[in-house]
Amino acid sequence: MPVDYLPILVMIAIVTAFAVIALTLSAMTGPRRPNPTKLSPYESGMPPFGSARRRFSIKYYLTAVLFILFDIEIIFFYPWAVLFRDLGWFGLSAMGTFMLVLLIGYVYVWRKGGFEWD
Amino acid sequence: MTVNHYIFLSAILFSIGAVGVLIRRNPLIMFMGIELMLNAANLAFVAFSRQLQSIDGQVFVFLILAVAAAEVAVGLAIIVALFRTRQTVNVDDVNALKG
Amino acid sequence: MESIPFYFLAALAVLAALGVVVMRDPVYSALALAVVLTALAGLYVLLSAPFLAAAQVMIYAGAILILFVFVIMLLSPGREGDAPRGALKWQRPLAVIFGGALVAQLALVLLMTILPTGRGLYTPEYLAQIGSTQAVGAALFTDYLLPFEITSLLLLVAMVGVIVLAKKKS
Amino acid sequence: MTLDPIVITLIEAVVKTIVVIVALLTAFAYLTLVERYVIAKIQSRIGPNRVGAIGGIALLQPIADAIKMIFKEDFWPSQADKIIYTIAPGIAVGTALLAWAVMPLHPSTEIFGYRVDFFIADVNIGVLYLLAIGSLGVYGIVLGGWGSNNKYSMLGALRSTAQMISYEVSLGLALVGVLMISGSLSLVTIVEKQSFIWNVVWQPLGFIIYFIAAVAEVNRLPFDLPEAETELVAGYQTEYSSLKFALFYMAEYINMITVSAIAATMFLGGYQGPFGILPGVHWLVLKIMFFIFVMMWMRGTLPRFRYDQLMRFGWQVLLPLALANIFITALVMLVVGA
Repeated sequence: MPVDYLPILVMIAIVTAFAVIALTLSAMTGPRRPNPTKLSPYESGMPPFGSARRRFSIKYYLTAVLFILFDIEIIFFYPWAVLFRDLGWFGLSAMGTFMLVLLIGYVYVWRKGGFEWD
Repeated sequence: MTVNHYIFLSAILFSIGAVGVLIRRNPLIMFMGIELMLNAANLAFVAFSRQLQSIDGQVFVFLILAVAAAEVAVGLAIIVALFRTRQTVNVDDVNALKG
Repeated sequence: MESIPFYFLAALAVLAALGVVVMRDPVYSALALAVVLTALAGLYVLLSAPFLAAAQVMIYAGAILILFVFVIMLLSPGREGDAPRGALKWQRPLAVIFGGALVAQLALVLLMTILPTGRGLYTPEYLAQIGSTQAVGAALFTDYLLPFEITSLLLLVAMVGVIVLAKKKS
Repeated sequence: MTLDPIVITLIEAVVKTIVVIVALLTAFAYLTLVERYVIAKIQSRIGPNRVGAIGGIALLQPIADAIKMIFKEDFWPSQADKIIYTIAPGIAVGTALLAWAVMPLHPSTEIFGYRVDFFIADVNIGVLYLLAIGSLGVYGIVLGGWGSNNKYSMLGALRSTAQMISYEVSLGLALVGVLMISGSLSLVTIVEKQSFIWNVVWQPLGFIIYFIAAVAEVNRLPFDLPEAETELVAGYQTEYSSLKFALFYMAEYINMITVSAIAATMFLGGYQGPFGILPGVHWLVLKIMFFIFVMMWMRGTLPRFRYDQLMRFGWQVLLPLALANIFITALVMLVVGA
């Protein structure tokens, strides 16, 4: 029932208010003495060079993609798990087939070095 | 709230997504516009699922989520590959296939 | 009691959707899209589909959009260039007119048709009783078994495709 | 005069939320102190013993820390994206707190003829709700790193995100075994079903996988690569100061409490005592404290993983193990059930 979720909405409102108050309080209290050195990006005392928004390794992207594909797998597992007692052997074989196909992909990614960080 | 409210909201979101695809030149944002359209369709599915008192609409949305994930994974891979060879992400500069 | 959350979430979704389209910086667009997706999840809860709401937040906002953010950071495209050139000059105003026409047309169709009311098994009360996860699962493993199995093939193809595209030595 | 049931629900929700948030913030404040003592003991030091010390224990230290944090200078680095830089800590702490909306804390009881439930909401997608909120937690970190526009922050945020999403897969799969046994996603139902035997008895492997993934998920040693101070200074928090820094810190500790509470709820019977003895919130707190102590102990004794080892461990060891656990559970359930 949607009413069951009303308390969560209330909690979202209160938590948002808490975050906003904390961030405003933080901006209002305390001294404010900026100077160029303080405001420059911290680079262990060296003068900062270049932008931090440089392109980075494609490995991070690859990890995120693999995460999405396996996340889908998790979301398929959940309804299966709660129904498992009713589905029985049929459920196991249905999910087994699903997993077997994905396992081919998993092995492929492994063999192609998709999990390696060198 | 009748189903019409939800469908109308879905129509508005769909149109915003479509306009986004047409007016932006950054393929990432165009892609986000497509996602917006996809989600608008999902909302319509769920609304009709309640209206028709049938679970099929919800199952459809569930499967669409999986399809969307696969689509985004490959689509973004193409954008990344494109950027690596062309050093640009402005779609107007990507016209190698133009006749 | 459904109307207050509905109008709130609907307004949030539309405003954030406009944000996706008009923001200059792709990171802000992605954030706005996250808000749209979360608002839609809230609407799914209102429509007695909490399982989809959770799946939506988990997969869309928590995974797909993170990938978008990663790609934005990977490419650092920054703000996008000038308005379209040449033949595409009229595209923007035309697109906005087209969008307005699309909404008007859909609204007209909605006003002219009377949508059927179902007499199916899955009323909101029944869904709340058995749980929407169980309901979706039951349908998925009976009527929709074939699409379910085919989804694994789709994911396999996506995995292979991504590795092939990303691993290419330039 | 009778109140509308919706209004009663609203008032109840407001009261419970405020109680839970205050409890979590207090727990966070004192955990920082406890952690300093535990680490000090492991390293044969004394630990904080100045502020409001009673018997060598500085009871007022967390309050002093809080006052210090509030009155520190709060600045925006010149290169930072001001808006994203500011909202990132808010998102981090918000998502950390929201997980507690579905946590069952105590059995429902009658007080003055009025039924009181000791959870904010009992929804029939509870476990998925936790995962969904957990997956949003990544935003705080990734936006913090991006918004700071600092090389250390950026790299720390990326590493952190990649690590968290890698272990989220095993984390989600480790819980599937419990769901198969309970047949429900509602946390209240899952806890109630453990009144005699805890799930850990049937799911020892799932429990271990969950705990390892959870430690990685909250970026604690030996998985604290994102802020490996020798390489990345303070990771995504490098540019943060004042209360914004405190909010990130708060989010980290609350996440620690949350994953411990989930472990206790899913595997160790939540508020249930052993063999149904005196169920109540004290059992839940004890179990949470146990897990947190183990995490502190690990921080004091274990060396840090290398990043490639960490990622490989998540994908090539933990993930296959989690999948194997599901299929073993399925087979055992079918064979025993038949």
